[in-house]
Amino acid sequence: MAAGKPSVSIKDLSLNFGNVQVLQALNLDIAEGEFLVLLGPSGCGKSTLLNCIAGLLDISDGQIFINGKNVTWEEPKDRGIGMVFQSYALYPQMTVEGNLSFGLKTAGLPKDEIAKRIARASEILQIEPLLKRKPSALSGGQRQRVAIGRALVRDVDVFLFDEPLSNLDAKLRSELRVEIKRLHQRLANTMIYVTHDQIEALTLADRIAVMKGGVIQQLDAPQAIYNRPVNRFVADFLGSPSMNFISGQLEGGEKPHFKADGVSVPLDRYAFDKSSAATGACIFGIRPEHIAHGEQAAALPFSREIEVEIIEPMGSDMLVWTKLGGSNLTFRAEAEKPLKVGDRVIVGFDPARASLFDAPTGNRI
Amino acid sequence: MAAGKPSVSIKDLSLNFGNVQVLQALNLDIAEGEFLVLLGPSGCGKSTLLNCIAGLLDISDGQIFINGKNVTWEEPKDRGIGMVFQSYALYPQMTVEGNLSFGLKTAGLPKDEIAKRIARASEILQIEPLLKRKPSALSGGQRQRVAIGRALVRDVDVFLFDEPLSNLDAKLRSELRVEIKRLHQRLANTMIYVTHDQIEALTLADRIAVMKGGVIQQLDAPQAIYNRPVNRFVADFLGSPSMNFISGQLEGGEKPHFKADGVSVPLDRYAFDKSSAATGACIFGIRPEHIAHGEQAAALPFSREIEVEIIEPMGSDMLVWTKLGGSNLTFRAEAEKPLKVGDRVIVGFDPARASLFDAPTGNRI
Amino acid sequence: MILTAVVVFAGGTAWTVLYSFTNSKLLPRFSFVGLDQYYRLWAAPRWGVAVENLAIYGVLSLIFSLAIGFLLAALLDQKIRFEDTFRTIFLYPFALSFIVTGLVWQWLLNPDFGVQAVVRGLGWESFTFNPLYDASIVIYGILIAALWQGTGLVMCLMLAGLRGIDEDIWKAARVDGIPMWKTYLFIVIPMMRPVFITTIVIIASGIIKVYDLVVAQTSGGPGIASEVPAKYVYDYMFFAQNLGQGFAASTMMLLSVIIVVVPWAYLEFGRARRG
Amino acid sequence: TDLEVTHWWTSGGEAAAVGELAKAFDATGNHWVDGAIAGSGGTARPIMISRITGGDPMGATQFNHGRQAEELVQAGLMRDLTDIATKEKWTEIVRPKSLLDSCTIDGKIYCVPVNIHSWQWLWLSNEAFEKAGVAVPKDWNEFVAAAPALEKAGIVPLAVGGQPWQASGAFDVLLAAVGGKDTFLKVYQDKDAAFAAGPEIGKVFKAADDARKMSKGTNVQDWNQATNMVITGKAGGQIMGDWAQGEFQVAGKVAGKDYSCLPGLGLNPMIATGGDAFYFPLLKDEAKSKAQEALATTLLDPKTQVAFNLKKGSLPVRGDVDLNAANDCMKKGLDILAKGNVMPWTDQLMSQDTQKQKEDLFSEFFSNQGLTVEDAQKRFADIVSSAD
Amino acid sequence: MAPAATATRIETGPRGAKPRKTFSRRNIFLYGTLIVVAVYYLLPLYVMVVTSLKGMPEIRLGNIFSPPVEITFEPWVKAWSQACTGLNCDGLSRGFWNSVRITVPSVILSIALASINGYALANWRFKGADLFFTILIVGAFIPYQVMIYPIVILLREIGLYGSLWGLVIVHSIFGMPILTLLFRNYFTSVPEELFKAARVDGAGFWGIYFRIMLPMSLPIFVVAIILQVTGIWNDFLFGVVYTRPDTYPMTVQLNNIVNSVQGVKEYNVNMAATILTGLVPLIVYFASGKLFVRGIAAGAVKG
Ligand SMILES: Nc1ncnc2c1ncn2[C@@H]1O[C@H](COP(=O)(O)OP(=O)(O)OP(=O)(O)O)[C@@H](O)[C@H]1O
Ligand SMILES: Nc1ncnc2c1ncn2[C@@H]1O[C@H](COP(=O)(O)OP(=O)(O)OP(=O)(O)O)[C@@H](O)[C@H]1O
Ligand SMILES: [Mg+2]
Ligand SMILES: [Mg+2]
Repeated sequence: MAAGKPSVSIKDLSLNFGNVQVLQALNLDIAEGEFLVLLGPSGCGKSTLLNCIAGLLDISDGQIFINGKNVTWEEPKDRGIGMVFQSYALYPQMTVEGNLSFGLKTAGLPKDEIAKRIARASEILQIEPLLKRKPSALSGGQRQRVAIGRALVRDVDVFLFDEPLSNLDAKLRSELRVEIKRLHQRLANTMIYVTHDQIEALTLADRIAVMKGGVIQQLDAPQAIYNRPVNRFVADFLGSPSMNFISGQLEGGEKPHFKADGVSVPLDRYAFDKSSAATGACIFGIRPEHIAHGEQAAALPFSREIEVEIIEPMGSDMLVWTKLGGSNLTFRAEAEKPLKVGDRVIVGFDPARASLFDAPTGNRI
Repeated sequence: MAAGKPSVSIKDLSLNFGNVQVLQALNLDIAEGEFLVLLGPSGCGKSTLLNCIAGLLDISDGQIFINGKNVTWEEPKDRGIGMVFQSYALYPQMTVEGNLSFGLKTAGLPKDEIAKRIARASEILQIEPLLKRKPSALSGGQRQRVAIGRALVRDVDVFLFDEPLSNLDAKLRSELRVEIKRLHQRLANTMIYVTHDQIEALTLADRIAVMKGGVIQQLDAPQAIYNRPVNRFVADFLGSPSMNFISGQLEGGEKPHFKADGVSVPLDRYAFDKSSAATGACIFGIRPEHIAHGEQAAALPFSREIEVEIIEPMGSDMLVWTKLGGSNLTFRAEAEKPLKVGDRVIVGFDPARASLFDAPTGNRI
Repeated sequence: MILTAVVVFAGGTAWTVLYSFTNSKLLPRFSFVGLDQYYRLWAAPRWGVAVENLAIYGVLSLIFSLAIGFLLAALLDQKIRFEDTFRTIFLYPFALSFIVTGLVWQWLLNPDFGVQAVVRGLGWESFTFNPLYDASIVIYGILIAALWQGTGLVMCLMLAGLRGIDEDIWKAARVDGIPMWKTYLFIVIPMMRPVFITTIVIIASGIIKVYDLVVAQTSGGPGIASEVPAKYVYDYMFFAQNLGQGFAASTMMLLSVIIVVVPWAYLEFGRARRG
Repeated sequence: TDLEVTHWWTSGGEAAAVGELAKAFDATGNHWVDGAIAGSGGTARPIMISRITGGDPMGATQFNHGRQAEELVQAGLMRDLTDIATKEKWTEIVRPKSLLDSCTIDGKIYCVPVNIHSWQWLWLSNEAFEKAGVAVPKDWNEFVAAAPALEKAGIVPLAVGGQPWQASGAFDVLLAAVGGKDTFLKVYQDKDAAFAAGPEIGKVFKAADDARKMSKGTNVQDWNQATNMVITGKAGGQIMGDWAQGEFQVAGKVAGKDYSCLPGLGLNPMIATGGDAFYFPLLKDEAKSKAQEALATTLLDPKTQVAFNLKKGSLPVRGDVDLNAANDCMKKGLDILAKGNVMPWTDQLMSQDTQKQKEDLFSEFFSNQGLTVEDAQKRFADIVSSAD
Repeated sequence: MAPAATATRIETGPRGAKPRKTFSRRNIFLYGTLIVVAVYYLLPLYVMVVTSLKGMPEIRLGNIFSPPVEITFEPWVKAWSQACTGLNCDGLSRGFWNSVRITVPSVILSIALASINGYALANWRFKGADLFFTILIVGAFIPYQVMIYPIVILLREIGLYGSLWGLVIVHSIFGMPILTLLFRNYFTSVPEELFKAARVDGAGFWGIYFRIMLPMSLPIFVVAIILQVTGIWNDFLFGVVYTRPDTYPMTVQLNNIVNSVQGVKEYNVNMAATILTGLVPLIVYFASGKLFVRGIAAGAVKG
């Protein structure tokens, strides 16, 4: 949970483009020094939200506070923010160096301070050899790094990153991830970070806000979101490969059970949200990585023999597709274990690790 | 290795921008119906290579054949290619629909055929509600989907994709990945695909070409590249978290050993490239996921007790940082196992799964 | 067609240069007199004045029309209301005949019944604003009218350029805390470089050819104080019926243009087109 | 037959005058196709020359008589009218004879003069002198003497518009009036540079110096704006050709009562025989050539001459016509003409090139008090020496 | 996070869209400047209109700023339908259709040619393009008058002298340098990726030009139209040199009205005629305003 006083605080923020309602009465408090990751499907309004915080879009309603100051009507430059744009927005006629230094020069910083900051940022981002080039002579990833650099050199309270690493290779990305984390720890400034990369989200975030259609669905620590998603959407959206869902019936009473097409899962170890479990149509969700197979599986509270249908290799391990209770079920297996299509194996899981959702509303039970 | 006759064949391709040599005498044969993934660090020339194949850049030297025809001097439109640009390159004045239909109209397709294809592509890409919008009213991911759609609707022999999914959320990405794979199976056309996402590379590719500085380092099936990287660069580049490297000495003879700072790894199970192992400075590489810990580890040919230094949670599991032979060593552990910083655990691995590189050249031994 | 154009321009230029070495009068005639026409040209006090005027007028008009035109375009680009109206107001002088433009400004600047008279009529007796009848500043009087007529077009060109700039660049600059004027100066203007080049060529070619306005406003007066080279060319070709002299003068003009344009063009177009 | 006639007579009175020509020509069974182009010779001439050299000549075209069309004639593009001229005895009817001389090149006649415009008039505002409390001057010297009084009354003594030809014309008038006809011819006809540098001309320059001092404060460009100053009494007088008369008439002023005119500045009553003439390009079309002849005849027809010149405000080229309708000033002109006090004007004597250089000099002289009389005269002599 | 606290916290200060105050300092400065400048631009027009509504006697009285005591539309009527070109006294109306017939094809032809040239020069580099272009630019600086005679000869040789098409060609040639430059430089600023994408999409030279480049360069087309309509509509020199009396444009009449050296100058008619002549370009200016689209390439590419 957020610690300290809020650094960025958003109240009832709404925004329309014409009659397209993009953000709807959105509330969000971000603590000082917090690292908040915005996650959500494409087009859900993440960039729009960042733009609103930055003051680049005229909001329709609501208020925005930064460091306790109402900045709703402030100019972007007076908000103490730095931003990396999804579209980079580099100044095309300036060299990389010019792009990095321009804001600083304008702010009237001394020359050697500017040089120092640029040196540091370009070292972190590995763009030293490119400093004299213009953006048009850079590759996509190089442009993206310059865009990050432009934000990094600024000494601000709040950083807004819009998918800053999307065009970088995995290696560089993990390096920069570590750098950003380190930077965050050192500077202790607030960061709001949009990403589609779950690893990024989970490793970087203090809290994650999952958005859908302009509304925040869940705002919580990464593990909490991962383990206890508040609704089916969040459960489905996070995790890759994504959670397995099985539709069925919840049978309440003393010994609650989940029933579907020949399967019955005992739920006594499951932590219901409400004190007692209701009865009715529901969806049972279990993450692929929580499904064991082989000997380990047999020992678990629920286990079943199934047939392997598809195998997807994934480098270090493989994804196995099978069926359970009439729905698809996938789980991970180590690449070396000799599983083949058509094999029959025992799979099992601990229902305590599962999530149950009400079928009509999709909310967690 | 490539099966069937080559669909795209590149001979001694070189390209300079002024005095920046971007591609250097590059050779590549892509079989008909093959799915080739280009991997490589940012700025290594992937986009440039695609542009050359498409005929959008004037090459400095070399030849390009598509379907056996020398197209080195052909116009892009005569090469039978479709392309998704890293920078989208949507036509700003046309609606999404116009963007999708432009190529088809140009080709003179009948109206209903065009409508059919657009309907299909927009369904796959989930952009039906956006068909009447202009690109400026789309989010980053939506634009990217339109860019993909523009290539998909075209019925061509060779598809060129330049990081087509980089701005999409994980869920959509995995869906589209499946769609692209399916499309590929159905159309059986050749695909050349640039990505930074390893999962994408490993799940989609028939073969992967790993590039660095305009030169192809290794061209092989995904598992081969993953398990037997030809040099340290490839080993390091692939896999996330990346391979652990330990510098030391190779001691040859009857019973070859790897020695570093108090560690000695027996290499009798290691498959040397050359019949006999040379002696000298070398680097020992082992992937994090090949390192076991706890009870399993003790049984492996090499094991050692170490101290946990850092823990990085990664959703389903966690990354554990420790030290071995004076170098960093990371490995994966399940998130639930109660490992804490400062814990001492036994880790171990099978040297058969390791890779050994010559220290000066970086080549596999 | 474009080839025709090039041939016409190249051919016409060559023809002009060739005949500048003759003493053609009313009709072009091949009777070579060597550099006589040039000696006479540079001996004529009027030509000297004309060249000097062109230099002053050219530099000032270039600077001011760019500055004013850009400023107006920037103002109009602020998502203001009545943009169309303002734009048309700034542009309309461009549609009017030079002759009448000259006449109206001649009136407005006339000390006896123009602006000066009005201001004096308001009680400010010592007010003097008499550019057209003071030889030392007459060229500025012409400049005022020229700017009035020409800046609208510059504004339009600039506006067209501004409209091509991606909004994200503006956003980035706003976040960077770069003041508006600096964004224009250091980001937008460099991005509009091609537009500026176009504009400069258009303005410059207009400057070189400036003729009608001077005729209409001052007839080159007082005396010869506001003469310009194009008028010299015109007067000698058609009033004085001395084609050779006119050609010599226009060759000098072309020569100076070529001296400026050709090296620049090679710098500009000779190097890689993009980047 | 349709015959296209180009000219630059476009203002109200001029057009009406052209209308008379057209009417008379149409009466011969032909048709006058009007091709008017305004803006003085400088605008119209290149157009006409282009047409003629471009192989698309008109049927007839106006030029000032003098040397403007010389080269076209030499290039063989113009029609030789000698036959018609002899047949119709132009040499006898055209008066003064010098007019026809300027149409003659190598003994052949190439043009038909239609009118006489004279430059040498000083127009005076009676009202202005009344206001200044001095009598209306009778000649240039009195005028110069009255100048201080006018100035005191806030009146510009002499209005000289900003266009170069006005200054140059004023000087030529002074030269003819102060120096006399012979001096004028010695300079402009004989092109005697030494004489031009001499004391005789120095006197003229002295007078011109007076003139430029008197003209200070003429803050107008157009000649008619300057005339308007005289009409409204803002200026004492103006040296201008007979066309200025039209302005006074339109303003409803009466000669002798509201304004006075002094031909030859009252010193040397002379009329210069400048004016307009028609030239006929050589045409291939037989019928059109016939029509050209008809036009040539019509132009010199007495009735046409009267009708035309009354409207135009100029003097007819025939002495045998009757101009009762003429006003006071015009009659003065006719008188002088009748006495034979005529002289050729600069158009006839010098090339346009030389005249242009002269214009440059005098427009500078009149506006730039810093240009001394001596320097100006020296430059004048230079021009004369190289004149052709 | 504490939702309850959020709800109860007293929310003060700015909320919602920043109100656009009508009299903010920015607006006062902005509109103030615009209005002041507009007055400067309108002053001469005021003088022209006022003058055109006065009778000649009133004009002779001399105050150019005073509104007309007696408004008369006589000058307008005269300028439009009575003023004489020599003998033809039907005013500007006479040349109006000629002007239209000259302007429309000339504008279309010159802009079409120049935009295609500019496009070819910007996107399809060919050998000698630079030299070619340089000559063209130098051509922009040649005074028109100097070219009159060579062109007369040229037109005579191709047999178009005196015809409307001859004039159209002349206008196109003289419009070429500036317009080509205009288009070329604009097209270079269009993101290159778009051009690439269209080539991959199978569009050829013309396809790309018409479907991609053209719609993306509306503002510059407006500028080109403004330039050409004004230039050609107001052209006098070529119109009169390269046509015959029956095809004279209306500027010849305008010239005849305002440019008479001798005889009476009717300033009111001059002013009316000038305004009348300028009306067509003015209408074009106003009508083309909608084409000044903002952010024309927005969303095209990232980066
Ligand atoms: N116009 C140019 N002039 C000079 N160098 C250029 C130009 N365009 C690209 N480069 C350089 O060429 C190299 C290859 O660029 P390319 O776009 O092919 O990289 P890439 O592999 O696609 O990288 P990324 O993954 O970041 O998109 C880069 O180092 C880039 O800086
Ligand atoms: N100018 C506009 N007019 C209308 N709708 C718009 C406009 N700009 C954006 N939208 C819509 O607003 C929604 C939110 O856009 P936004 O850019 O915030 O998405 P996002 O969450 O950043 O998505 P992505 O991850 O794909 O970048 C999208 O559905 C988009 O189509
Ligand atoms: Mg976005
Ligand atoms: Mg790339």
